[in-house]
Amino acid sequence: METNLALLLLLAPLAGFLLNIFAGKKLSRNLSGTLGTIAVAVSFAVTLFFFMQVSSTKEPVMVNLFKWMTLANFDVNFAFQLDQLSLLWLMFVTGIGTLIHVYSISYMHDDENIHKFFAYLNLFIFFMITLVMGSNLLIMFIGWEGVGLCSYLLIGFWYKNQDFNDAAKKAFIMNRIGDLGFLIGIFIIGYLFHSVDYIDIQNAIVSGSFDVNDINNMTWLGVATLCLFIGACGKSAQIPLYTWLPDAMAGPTPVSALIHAATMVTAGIFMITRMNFVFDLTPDVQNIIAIVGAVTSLIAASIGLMQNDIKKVLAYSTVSQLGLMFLALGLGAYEIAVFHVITHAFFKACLFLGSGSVIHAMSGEQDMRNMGGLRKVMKVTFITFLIATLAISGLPPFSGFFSKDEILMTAFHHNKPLWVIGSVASIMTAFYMFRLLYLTFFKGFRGTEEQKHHLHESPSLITFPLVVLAVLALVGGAISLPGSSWLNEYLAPIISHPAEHHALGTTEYMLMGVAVVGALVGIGLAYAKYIKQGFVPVPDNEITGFAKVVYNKFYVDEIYTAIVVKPIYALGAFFKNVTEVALSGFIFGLGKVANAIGAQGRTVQNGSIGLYLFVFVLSVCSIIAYIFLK
Amino acid sequence: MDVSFILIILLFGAVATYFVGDKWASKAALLFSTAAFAATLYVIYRYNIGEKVSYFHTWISKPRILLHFQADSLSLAMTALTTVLTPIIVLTSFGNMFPKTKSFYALILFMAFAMVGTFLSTDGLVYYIFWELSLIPIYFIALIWGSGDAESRKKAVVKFFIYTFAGSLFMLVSFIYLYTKTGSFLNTHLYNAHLTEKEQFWIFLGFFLAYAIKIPIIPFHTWQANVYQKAPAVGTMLLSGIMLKMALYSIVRWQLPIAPQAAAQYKYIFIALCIAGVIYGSILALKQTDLKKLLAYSSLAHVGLIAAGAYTLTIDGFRGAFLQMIAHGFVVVGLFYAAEIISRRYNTGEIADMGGIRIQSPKFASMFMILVMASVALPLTFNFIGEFEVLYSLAQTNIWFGVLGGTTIILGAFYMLRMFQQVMLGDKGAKVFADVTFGEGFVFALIIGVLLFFGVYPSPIADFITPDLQKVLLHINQIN
Amino acid sequence: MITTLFYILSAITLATAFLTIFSKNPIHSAIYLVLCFFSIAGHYLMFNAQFLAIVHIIVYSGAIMILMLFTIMLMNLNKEDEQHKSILTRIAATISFCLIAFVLLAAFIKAQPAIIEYRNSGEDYQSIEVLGQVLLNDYMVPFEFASVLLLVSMIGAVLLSKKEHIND
Amino acid sequence: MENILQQIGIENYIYLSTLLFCVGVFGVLYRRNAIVMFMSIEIMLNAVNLLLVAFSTYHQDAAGQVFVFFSMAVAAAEVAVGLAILVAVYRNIKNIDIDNLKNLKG
Amino acid sequence: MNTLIAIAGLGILCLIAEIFNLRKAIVPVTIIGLLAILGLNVSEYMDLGLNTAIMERNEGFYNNMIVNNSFGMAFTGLFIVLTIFLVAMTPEFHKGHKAKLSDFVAIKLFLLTGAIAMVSFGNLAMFFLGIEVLSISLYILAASEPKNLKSNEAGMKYFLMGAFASGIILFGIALIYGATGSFDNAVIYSAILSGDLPGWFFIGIVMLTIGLLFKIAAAPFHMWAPDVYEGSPALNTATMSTLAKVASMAAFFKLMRSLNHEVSASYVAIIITVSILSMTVGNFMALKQNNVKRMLAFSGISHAGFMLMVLLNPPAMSGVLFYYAAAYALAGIAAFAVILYVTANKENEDIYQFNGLGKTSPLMAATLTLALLSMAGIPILSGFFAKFFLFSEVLKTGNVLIVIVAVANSIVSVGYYFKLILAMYTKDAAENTQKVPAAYGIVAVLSILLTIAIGLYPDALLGLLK
Repeated sequence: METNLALLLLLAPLAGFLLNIFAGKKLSRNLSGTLGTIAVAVSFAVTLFFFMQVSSTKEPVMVNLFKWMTLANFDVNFAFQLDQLSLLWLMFVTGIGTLIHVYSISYMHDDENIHKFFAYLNLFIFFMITLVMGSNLLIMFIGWEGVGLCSYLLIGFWYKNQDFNDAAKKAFIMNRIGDLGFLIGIFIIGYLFHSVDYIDIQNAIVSGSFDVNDINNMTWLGVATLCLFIGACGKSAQIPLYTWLPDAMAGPTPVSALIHAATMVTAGIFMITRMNFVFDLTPDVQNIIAIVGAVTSLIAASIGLMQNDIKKVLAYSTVSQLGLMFLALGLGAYEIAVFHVITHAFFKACLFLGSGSVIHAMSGEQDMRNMGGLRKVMKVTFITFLIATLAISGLPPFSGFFSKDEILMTAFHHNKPLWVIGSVASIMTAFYMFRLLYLTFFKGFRGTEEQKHHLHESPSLITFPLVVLAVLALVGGAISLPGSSWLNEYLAPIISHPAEHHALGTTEYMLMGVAVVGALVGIGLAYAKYIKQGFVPVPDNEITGFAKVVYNKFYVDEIYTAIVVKPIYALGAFFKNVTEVALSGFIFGLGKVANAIGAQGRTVQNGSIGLYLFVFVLSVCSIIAYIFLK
Repeated sequence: MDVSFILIILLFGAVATYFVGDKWASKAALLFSTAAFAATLYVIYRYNIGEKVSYFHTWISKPRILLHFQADSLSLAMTALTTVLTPIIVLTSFGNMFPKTKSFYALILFMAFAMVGTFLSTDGLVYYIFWELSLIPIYFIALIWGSGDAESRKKAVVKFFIYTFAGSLFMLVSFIYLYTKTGSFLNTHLYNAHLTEKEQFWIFLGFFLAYAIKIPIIPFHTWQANVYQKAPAVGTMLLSGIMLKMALYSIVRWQLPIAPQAAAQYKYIFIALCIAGVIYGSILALKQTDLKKLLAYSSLAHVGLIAAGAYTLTIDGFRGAFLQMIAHGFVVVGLFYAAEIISRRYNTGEIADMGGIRIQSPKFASMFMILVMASVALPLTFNFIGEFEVLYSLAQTNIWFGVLGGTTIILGAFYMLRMFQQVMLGDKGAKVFADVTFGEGFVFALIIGVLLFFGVYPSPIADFITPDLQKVLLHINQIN
Repeated sequence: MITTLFYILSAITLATAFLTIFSKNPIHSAIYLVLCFFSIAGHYLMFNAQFLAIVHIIVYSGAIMILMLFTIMLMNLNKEDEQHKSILTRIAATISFCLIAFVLLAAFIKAQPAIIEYRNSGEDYQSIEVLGQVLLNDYMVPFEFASVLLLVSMIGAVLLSKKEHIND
Repeated sequence: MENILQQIGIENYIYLSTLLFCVGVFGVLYRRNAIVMFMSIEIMLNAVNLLLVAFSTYHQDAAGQVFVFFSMAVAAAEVAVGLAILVAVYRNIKNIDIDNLKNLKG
Repeated sequence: MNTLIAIAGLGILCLIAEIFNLRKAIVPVTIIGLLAILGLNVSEYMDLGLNTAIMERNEGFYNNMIVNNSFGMAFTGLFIVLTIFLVAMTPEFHKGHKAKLSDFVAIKLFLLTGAIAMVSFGNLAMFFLGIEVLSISLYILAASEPKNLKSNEAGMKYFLMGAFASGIILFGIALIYGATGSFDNAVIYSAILSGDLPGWFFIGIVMLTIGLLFKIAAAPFHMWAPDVYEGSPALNTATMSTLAKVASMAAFFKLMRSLNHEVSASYVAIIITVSILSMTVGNFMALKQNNVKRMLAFSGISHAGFMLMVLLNPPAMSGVLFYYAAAYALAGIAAFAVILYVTANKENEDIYQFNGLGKTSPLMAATLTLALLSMAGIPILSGFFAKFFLFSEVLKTGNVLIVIVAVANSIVSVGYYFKLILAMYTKDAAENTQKVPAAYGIVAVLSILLTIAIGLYPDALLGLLK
């Protein structure tokens, strides 16, 4: 029964995918979307069932299907583990997934390949479920790579545009860099533990069969966790592998919402949380994670300050928020990171879908410099967007406040510089989010007449998910209120070393205050600049100085191109034009030398009997001399 | 019914195909190759239930040469690969009209015959004979039915022939040397030849030359790209899909067990060479402007990895290598078929002249995409299984081998996606591209089906070959 | 006495041989060669091989040399119009001659066992009678086979020289 | 009858034959007139014949002398064929200078 | 023994037939006669009990002039087969000179007697006469187109150098006689075993060796071969490169096995050097040749080098040599049958004449391809086994170096063999083709089938020699 249900959970989206890919052309547009949505909804329903069950029994559901791979020291099974952590993730993956499917039915209605779109979305959900449900690292890796594939397909959904295809390719390759790290991590884990099953690994550590005092073991374990973290960096867009995520905004907006904000990019956090018992053993790596997270958060936020593309801003904010989550992970506060993942999923999905609604209304325009004043036309979108913006800015009582505040608080207790960085990033976040809000919804409309004429509120299929998500963004903080956290209790079986929970003392309240004030400062600055002064960002070619550097994302892409891509191509050119030619020439050269010898030999064979006889006689002389006179 | 039956079907098929005439040759070839596959399956079934399927016969009394076709799981697996790919390859040729059809198909079957013989023989000399025999048909296939300018094709093909022939002669010398030591060519006897370390080294090197050229491993690969480009698609598929597997198979079957000490002693050097090939091939693939050449270099990278796996002397490496061989056989046939379909319709191999195909042929695009993904070893495709095991064994040998070998998953994605983008995507659809026909789609579906099925459930093959691989490994470890 | 004779004969043999080679006119060469053959016949006589000496004269001087002379006359070659080979060739020929003579002689000298006693069975081994016996009994097959040889050369000579008929 | 070799010594005959043989070789190398080359070859054969007779005496054995007959037959046959070839050549190029026979080369 | 007489008789019969205007009957009668003689040879072989015997048995005839043993009889059989092929092609080749047909057939038959004498002699006199019969026949054959200057030149060169080499052989024989006092193999052999031979003996052996090296065209005594092969009429080139070469090699081997019992190290060194030199010179020079006959001449030189390796360990090698000789000669016959077909009525034998043969005459093209592949040593053709048996025996003697060189040479050889194959299959024919004459077609196919057959069943040949 459980096996069948779990399979239903897993395979419903796959069925949706297959239906849409093979029969989608024949289905009507709405039916195709509806089928896709139903497939995910079924998964959501099953998830809910399991969630209830596990919440009550506290026992994870294990499903073992069959042996997948055989290795010398262990087998890898096609097995699934539905425990608290995976179910939590499944909840919002399938939940938000369903909402976004609903949204897409309307959003993608006019696209000729809508059935493919839903097919890919379903496929994505399938892989995401695999990633989350797997009971070992390799099953997770299936999902890990699979979502990368879907991300590739969906970013490049409008494949006629080669820029989009470039973005898709970049995303896939950058992810693969991380994936290599992940793989190497798996290799080392497999080598150390003779298993890649989470439970086995945990048991080995707990039971002591894995000797944690062995320096050699611990060194390798450190390498392993570092490698796993590299994998997480790729998937969750952390420095240095974050540049693909902003580019990934080339995909349709629902994709950005689902994959590049709410679900896939949190896979790295999921994985580290999954493996928390391993990461806990390697504090050096944890420090690295924390620092990388904090720095990513700051850099991304600072880039976000200057962006004019509405989705780009959101993308950088996603990177920045993910950075915060990694900060929490690095500090060992896994449940707080998870908390922020959830709240972030709500408000960021809401923001993306909202921006999608706006773009929809603007007939595809994404530049905020050409927007403005939309709040009058798009009331629902505006209100939901506002709620989500408040949430991300960290104002109470919106959900973002609670999660972000906990992260900062933990940072404050562990590492003051990181707290400073995180706080600055939060202030920046508040600033650019409100900048976005102001530029988009306030003041007068700056676009063309045609666009203005076309402005409209989106249909209900679009606004409905917005509303649901806005509500969640508003109340989502309730799952882990300071002091009495349902989430912490729920996750207790998963996290082997729970973060210290600081009682709400003066320091804590003061920190909250600082955070709120910081957010308000950010909002105030944005208000002063964009409402009071009515400032509109200047066209690209007028940006100068440091602003230009920031606007151009610190030229990171250009630097990567210069230090990685270009050298590879140069090397390729070298190989092609030098070594290949030389090697090939060497082989042909042997032939040529042989031919040249032959040609020279022909001149010796000059047809004269006299010469032949000379050679004959001299040979006779030398043979006899050699044999008899030496 | 023993294994010799498969050989007989193929040989008889080759002759019969020649004599049924041009009109029916392709059908006859399909029929006989399918029959051979059916026979292989039946033999495997009999092998599995423990019946005797080996064939023993004395051929030449002095020097003692035996027609021994000892079936074990390794040889049967490779035989099955050959006999399943042959009908597929024959199918891929159905869209083309070849001159001298009967000779063409007869040569294909003859080549399959030779390759199956190579996989099955346990007598070193018979093995060598089959090994060389397989060279003749592919030489003519590439030469006569190849594409492009005749002079350059000739140059490429002759280079290929002489090069591979040269390499294998050193293997022959090694075999003869072993014969003078043991008085037998039977592999089980050669395994226990009691060679000194110096002898082992030279023999290892002799075998290595033959295999390194055939596989190819850098720096012995220079024949490959040109031949793949110039040969007709069928030839390229035979070469890359099956023929180079002969060499990879032989590493495990002959080279390592015969010279185990040398293998253990120098394995780091050879692995490093193979891995260098992986990176080298990948980076070169990035710079190719010709689709088939790009696939050729990608194949260079992949087989380098397989060879590296075999040289690790671990069970994971062996198994990974074998699984990857089979997977690579399918995927490379599929990819070259796709390339062939494109060049058939566009009459060019230049990537720059392609683009926008997906708009016109979404089905083809999807299938090509799946093949590309299989080629870059996405999990749930068969290629992932092998690649994972190989990389795992490499990482166990030395973590840097794992890392450097693993760059294939990055670079592979890089060049394959780049190629896919330039060939299939965009909207440069100036030229008309007809969508895949039923026949073409059927071939793709077959290949994709196999890749996905074994990607999800590789155990039938993995469990089938593991015991015999362990035997080989056990022998190697015993000697050391 | 005999020794002196040997040396004289040898000197004649070698000298005429050289003269054969150095004569510009082929006819002179031929005549010197005949002289050379006669001196060799003298050697045979010294061995008391009279029959052989006579056969030698008949075959070589009588048949072979006449054939050659005949050819020379036929072709009207009795002129000294032969261009000499280049100096270089001649020097090279001379050097190779010296070399091969030196090498062979040196090899023989080195290989020579000092033979003092010679067997002298006293039997008759070289009279016509004995030679006939040996030739037609022991060496019957080679004798017959030599006829094949001569037959072949005859066919060959005819084949190479005869003018072909047009209607063949 | 006394063995002549007792006085002269077999080695001297060997040397003589060798020298004569070498003279023949020299002639072949030195001259370009084909017919003189034939003669030089005859000198070579005669040198060997002389040697055979000397050895025949040395061994007191008739076979050596019998062999000389064969040698003569061979010489005769060779000369017959050689002259026939020579005539054919002469018919074509009107001389017998072997340096004119250089068409086949390389 | 009887075979020799019978063949000589058959030759005379040919000449008589011409006199009685039975020209049409000559070739059929000759072939039937040769087949009968082959049967006779086989029955003699059986009579000697050689098919069942384990050890070699010698049976001397006529005062040990002719010795029947498995070596001689096996080679005799091979020579007869080769001659049948050669004779079968004669009328077609000489169709412009019908009057000379009997001469050509008779000369080939006498040549065959020479060859047989060379492998079944028991006395050096027989050997010498045999080699002379063979050589003189070849001089005649080489020059057999009197009006063709090339043929004249070939004949002249061959004759001059051949006579020169005969002189050296004769000198060698004289020295051997001088050392042992006999021409009889058995006597000489026992004299060797008793030891204490004068030093000339070995000089004689070396002279003999040099003469025979010339006859088999081993470098550096090879220089006549390309010119002569090129200049001779193609059928006669075929005779030289197959029958004559193989016969000389067999004779060489037989001599060395019986006379050179204890091989000195320096002698082995010479053989190895000559062998390596022949292979290398032959193969490298062949690379740049345009004339097919010339190319095959160089190829023949390299094969002579290969075959010379049998002298490294004569007692074990007779089977190997026989196999090699058979494989080489049969492939050569097949190749020449095709060459004769292609170059009939052409002014030269350059490679471009073969352009497009794959299209115009697939059967002949396939035959030539197989023949060349066999010579190159590609399995499963007999040429491969020949090389393989040779290498395995040589490796047993510990001479790894020469095997490596031989292998490297095999690689080079592929280069020029394939030049011809490429011309046949990748180029287009220049002109219309004529029909394949039946004689050439049958000979080509039969000989190539034999090549394949002995490849598939090497035991058949190897078992003949003890």
